[in-house]
Amino acid sequence: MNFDYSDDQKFLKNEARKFLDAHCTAAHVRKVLDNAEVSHDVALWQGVGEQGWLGAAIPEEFGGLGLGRVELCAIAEELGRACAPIPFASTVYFLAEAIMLAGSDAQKAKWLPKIAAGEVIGAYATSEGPGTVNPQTLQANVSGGKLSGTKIPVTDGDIADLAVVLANENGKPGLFLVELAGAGVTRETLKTLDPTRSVAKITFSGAAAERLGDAGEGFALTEAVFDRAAVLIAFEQLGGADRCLEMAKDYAMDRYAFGRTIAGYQAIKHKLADIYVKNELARSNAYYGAWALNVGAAELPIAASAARVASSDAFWFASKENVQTHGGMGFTWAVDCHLYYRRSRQLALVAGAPKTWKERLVRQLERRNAA
Amino acid sequence: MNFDYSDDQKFLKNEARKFLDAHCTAAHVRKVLDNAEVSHDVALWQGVGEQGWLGAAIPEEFGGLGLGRVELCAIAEELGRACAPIPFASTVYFLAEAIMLAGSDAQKAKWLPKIAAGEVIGAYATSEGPGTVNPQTLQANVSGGKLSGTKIPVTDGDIADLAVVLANENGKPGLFLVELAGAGVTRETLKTLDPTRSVAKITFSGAAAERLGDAGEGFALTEAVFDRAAVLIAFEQLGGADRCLEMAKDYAMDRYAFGRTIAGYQAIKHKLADIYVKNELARSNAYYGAWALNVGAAELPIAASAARVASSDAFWFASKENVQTHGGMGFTWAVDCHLYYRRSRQLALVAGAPKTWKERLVRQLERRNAA
Amino acid sequence: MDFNDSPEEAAFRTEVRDWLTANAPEKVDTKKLSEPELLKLAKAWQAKKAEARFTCMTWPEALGGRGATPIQNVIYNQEESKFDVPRGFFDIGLGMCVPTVMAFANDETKQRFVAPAVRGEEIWCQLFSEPSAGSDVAGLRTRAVQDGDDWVINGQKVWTSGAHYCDFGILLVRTNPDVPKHKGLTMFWIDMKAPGVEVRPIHQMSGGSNFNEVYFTDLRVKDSQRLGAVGDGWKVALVTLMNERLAVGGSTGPNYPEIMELARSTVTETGSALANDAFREKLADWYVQAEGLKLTRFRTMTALSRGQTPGPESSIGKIISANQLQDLSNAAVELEDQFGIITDTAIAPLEAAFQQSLMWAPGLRIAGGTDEILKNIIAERVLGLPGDVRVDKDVAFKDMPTGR
Amino acid sequence: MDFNDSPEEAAFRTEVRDWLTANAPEKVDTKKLSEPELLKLAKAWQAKKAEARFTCMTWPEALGGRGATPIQNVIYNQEESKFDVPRGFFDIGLGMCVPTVMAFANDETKQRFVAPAVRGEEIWCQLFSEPSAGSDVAGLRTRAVQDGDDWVINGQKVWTSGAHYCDFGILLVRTNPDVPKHKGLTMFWIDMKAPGVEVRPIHQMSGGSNFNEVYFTDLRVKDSQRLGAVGDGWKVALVTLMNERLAVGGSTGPNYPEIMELARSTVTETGSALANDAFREKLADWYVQAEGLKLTRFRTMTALSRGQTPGPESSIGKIISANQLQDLSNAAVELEDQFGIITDTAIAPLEAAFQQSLMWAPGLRIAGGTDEILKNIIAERVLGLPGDVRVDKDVAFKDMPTGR
Repeated sequence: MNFDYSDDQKFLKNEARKFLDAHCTAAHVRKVLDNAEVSHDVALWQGVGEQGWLGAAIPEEFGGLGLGRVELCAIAEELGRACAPIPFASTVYFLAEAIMLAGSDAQKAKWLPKIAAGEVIGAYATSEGPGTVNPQTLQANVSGGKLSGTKIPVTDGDIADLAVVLANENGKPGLFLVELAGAGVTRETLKTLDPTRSVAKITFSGAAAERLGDAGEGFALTEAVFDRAAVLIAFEQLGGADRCLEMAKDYAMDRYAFGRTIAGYQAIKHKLADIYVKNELARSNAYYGAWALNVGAAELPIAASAARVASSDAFWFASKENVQTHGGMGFTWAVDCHLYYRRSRQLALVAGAPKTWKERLVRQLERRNAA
Repeated sequence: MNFDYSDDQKFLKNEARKFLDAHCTAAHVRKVLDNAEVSHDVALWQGVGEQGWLGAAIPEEFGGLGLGRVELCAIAEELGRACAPIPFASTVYFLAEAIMLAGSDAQKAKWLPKIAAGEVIGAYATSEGPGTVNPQTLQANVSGGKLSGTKIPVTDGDIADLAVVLANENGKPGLFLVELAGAGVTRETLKTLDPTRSVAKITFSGAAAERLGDAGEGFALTEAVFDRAAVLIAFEQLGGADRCLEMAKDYAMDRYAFGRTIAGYQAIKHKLADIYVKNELARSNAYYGAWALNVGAAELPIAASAARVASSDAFWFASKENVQTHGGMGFTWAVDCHLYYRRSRQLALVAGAPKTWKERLVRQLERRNAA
Repeated sequence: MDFNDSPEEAAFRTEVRDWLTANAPEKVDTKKLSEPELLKLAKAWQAKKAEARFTCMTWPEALGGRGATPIQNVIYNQEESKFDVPRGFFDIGLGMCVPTVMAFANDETKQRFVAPAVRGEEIWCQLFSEPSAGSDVAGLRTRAVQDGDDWVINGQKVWTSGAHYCDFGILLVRTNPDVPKHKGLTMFWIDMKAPGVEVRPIHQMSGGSNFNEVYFTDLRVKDSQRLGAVGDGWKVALVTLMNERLAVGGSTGPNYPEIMELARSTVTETGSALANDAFREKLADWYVQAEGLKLTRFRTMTALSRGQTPGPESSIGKIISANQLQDLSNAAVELEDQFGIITDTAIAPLEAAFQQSLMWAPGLRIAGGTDEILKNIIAERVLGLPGDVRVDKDVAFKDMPTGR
Repeated sequence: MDFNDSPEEAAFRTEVRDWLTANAPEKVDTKKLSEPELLKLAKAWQAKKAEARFTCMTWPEALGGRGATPIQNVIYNQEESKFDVPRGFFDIGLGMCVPTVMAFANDETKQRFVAPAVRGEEIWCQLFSEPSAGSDVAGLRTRAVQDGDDWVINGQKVWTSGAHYCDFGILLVRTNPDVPKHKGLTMFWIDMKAPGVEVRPIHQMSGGSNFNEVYFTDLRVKDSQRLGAVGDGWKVALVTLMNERLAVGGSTGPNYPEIMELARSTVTETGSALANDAFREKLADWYVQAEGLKLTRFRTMTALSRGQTPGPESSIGKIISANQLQDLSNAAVELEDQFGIITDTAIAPLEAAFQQSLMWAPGLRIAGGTDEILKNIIAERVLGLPGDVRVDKDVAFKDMPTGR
């Protein structure tokens, strides 16, 4: 029975926190937030690469550190806590995981070392409009190795070098690798709820596309990739939710009303207790997801769904009640509460909305019962 | 603009409260609660009849007082507040309303005067098992004027003289009047969550049944009757919810912990404020329902649905948080909290569960939008 | 219970409607106008209303009103809301500040200020909140020190709506830090354009700037600008705040009809998102809340029409509406799924109304009383529960513990 | 992160499983047994466990334990839970009362009581709560007055689990009302069969009687029955209460698998109720809560296995589980629609399990610390927020304001 980080993992996590405390302060995040021309913190992205985090879970044969997924979860937790404004999730949780899951030997050999080396930024493109893309609505199409169609939104799509794109080929949905610097790719940066992360609309008109994984498996593979990403994102959400609780507590302890610190009023105390309870439930579900991801357990779909539902709920609640605890100050641009409020929405949407995952969770429960 | 009881209605309501304060104390309720052989408070039932409440909304030509439905709502609010252990809803909101809505002149002339005079107890029988009865599952059947089938549960079915029964006839659902003292009727009293109200399983085997309203209209008529009953029950729920708030407040003011009345702790203050807010939203929705019922407005289905949803939610919340505010004492049989906890469940289920009404509400919104 | 006007009310409604039809300005797309352009239109419309005595209607005729009943006021507002006229600039001044001036200033001051305010020529703001005194307004620190016939004021106010376009303000300051906090306050009216007053807009998390910080650096005011006695500022402020709930209000953002429309047009694997039972249950709850609030306002109007004063129970409105707005906006954004992140008004459904309200709702839960303060108000003033233990009642202000 | 035993843990688990397989009593349908019959079985099983040193496992060998690690204790409990053995009668006595006796009694007393308690021959109860002292236990009023070498006790306790079958109890009383409330308390052990002790069952709203009132009328106890010094009762009680969270727990009622089964078998107009999206969303939430709690217990076990002491964060368990039970039970009852009112076990789905838990859940939200008290504990002990303003710290008990 060992249901916590190991000492080594705790050491890694602590080192990550130290690095981010130095290189990813609120001031760093705000440089991206306040400047529409800045897509991400380039220095931080480089630093993260130098730390080896981009290849943490990539096997050594492909230039990674070959650590387990739990180590990557520990890093994710710290990145979430720091509200890091970099394309880490797109590149590591989505692109690298997709290639490790479905890539041919050649594709792995070509791309994984570049990802680990920080030479490639990734993106994963499924959505084409409001609502969840599904086999009935999917429009993007590959014909003769050329992709046409529009993907919107694509997180980090404007800065990515390589995208995984969901599209039909011969009437069957598949995944495709597309180099975005090539011909037939038009990209437009979009305004979003979280300006610390970059998002684009990408129009493909005959862009060169190479299939990733088997034909017809586009949706199944996307589910499998999203399961992996969901667990890792759950740790970012958990890190963010914990940070919100800390911020709310620190502010409440130091804010006086009617001659007393507001941290002593039951309305505030119970609000923070509610945040704590949600965060702890999310942590337990996230740990289970980390275990399932790490050992490749059959329980991964159910564990990932539970982790995503719990962490999305916890981060949303923590981020909004953190604003509320700060009162008027929390509503200002100058105070950092809204960074996490924004990020909580970004993370809740990027791998598909929580309600979609609730449905997925119940479908897994039904499947388990039927078995 | 007059969105409140009139002075006359307030007078009536106040008189009702005085009467019930004298004749329907907690001791009266407990006589029914604590004695499985006692189905209802016979003296109170008689008294209520003498007050004319049974015929309040029945036209004078049929022996009633011919008052409006708003007057009946005012009485219902007081009955709910007093947790009255009598078959008032079954007789007045369901049976009398069904006959006034769908009865032939002969049926009205035969039954309404008896209801107004307190000579008939009513029941309305639709359910046949767990879940909501619907055209696909309805089993009860009338053939040659004889009803066969089982209805469970039927509120007041064990003490009722006359029941409205939903059953198929020639493959079409209809409503039927059945005299329960007649042949072919077997009744069994059931244990329920609210022993202050009587509930039965009724087995019909060739009982004489007379159609009420048009053939094939059984479900439509039931919806229309339930709309009316829902508004009236919403007022009972509102009365109960208000009483719970009072009880919780009174107890909290008088209970000391750590040297202070617990009513001064924010956890209790905000809990009671939450109850208050829900009760006021329920009151406003109930008033709108009363208006729609009173004038026979086209908005009745939507107003009744909203009233039922809001009042069910308010009473449930008030009744459970009233127990909680009372702490350990609230969990004892001796303290009256559980009377309202039980009644809140009885009223939430008797006209169909709130979730059914939410669906009905949205269907009405769609219909309104389409129009 | 009915929704019909009495014959007198119906007659008045007709009169109002006729006047509005004849006089309301032509429709303009207010979203396209700058604030100064909008302000100009608003002042013109206010002047026209004042001339016809459709502003400050319940005030006596001598002060520019028409001695109307509260329900007549409601009727006017209902009818005006059907026209696209510029709104909002005068609510705080005429609803809260000028009544305070009327209650506490000398005749000369009243003579000078009431009429121009009613006509919309001069606008007033309210300067109470401070960075360290939000819910606890009486904990404010802005100091006024007497210097001959003048007072010299230094300090900072915050969350002042409209300070940047206002001409005058009522200002609550501390004149004595050696007595308990409620006893050392005094109220003044000030000229917002005077030297020593600096207005800085607050950049909100929602992006906009509806509020300001106001800094006072050696601002000199005459003792004749005092409203009420020295040390009586809290009593004066309570008169202002009593009018707050009636002055603040208005629409908050998209509601159940809008999200219903969004769901209808969102295609899922199994059809329209409006067919999803989970969405439908939530929609029913939003409907019941929104209509419940609307109907509660009708109950308030009924109380007004019967000559009763609506009490603090109107506090329930904002608790419900602000939290519902946050909840509903978030549900709408999640309904759009990945697409919900997009705030570009040209791309996002309903011109990104849900994304905007998602960022605005946290402010609504705070402005004009947080959820927590409003629940205290309901608990104490409506239900009669005891106030919180107060440790600050008998302590000199300067000796009170403070945080940031 | 993994769920596997270490080699030592695995070996111990095998040992336990083997012993249980060889020794656990035959399955009986405990629902059919009366409480005295069940108690007899429980005592027999406890004696067998004690002989093999599988009870009080973490205690030293000299006291009847085996000096086991906390994780070995957890392993034993996990394995035992797979057998249908009688449970619950000894938890409070061995978990809370006897450890208090061991910490504060003289050697003679320990000699007399520990071994019979471990073997299940004598059962102990805890007598702290009073009608006017629930969350605020130290506000208790039961009085002990010294009379020579005796103390004479008068008063009433409440919510005493098992008082009717217990042999002994630890009793907290007020020995000095002239000092602040925490300072005037003293602890005694008492014989529950002594004259002057009367046990009356409490009739709960759920119908059953799991708890008792205990009345003391001129109960005489020897001064040698005192545990700790006169006036030190609160310190002694804290030792007892520190063990409470570890002693209280266990299953609460039907959960997500049961309601999922109910929904599957409930037919609606459009098919199985399990196909309803609104139900499915709620089911997902219940799953996440229930599994989250289970996994949180695994985290606690991990802390135990690393030699750390689990802290008050285990308070989150009951807040979640009690409220979920109430919510889920109510949803199940409403799922049955009109039929949900029926509590007859022969008729209602799942033998009316949901109806029963609906009536039990309110008690679970209160017993062993209300939702509100548990949130205080999390806020203060886990998050380190300040305690409430205390008006009762320096007031003589007799001068404290009281209600009913």
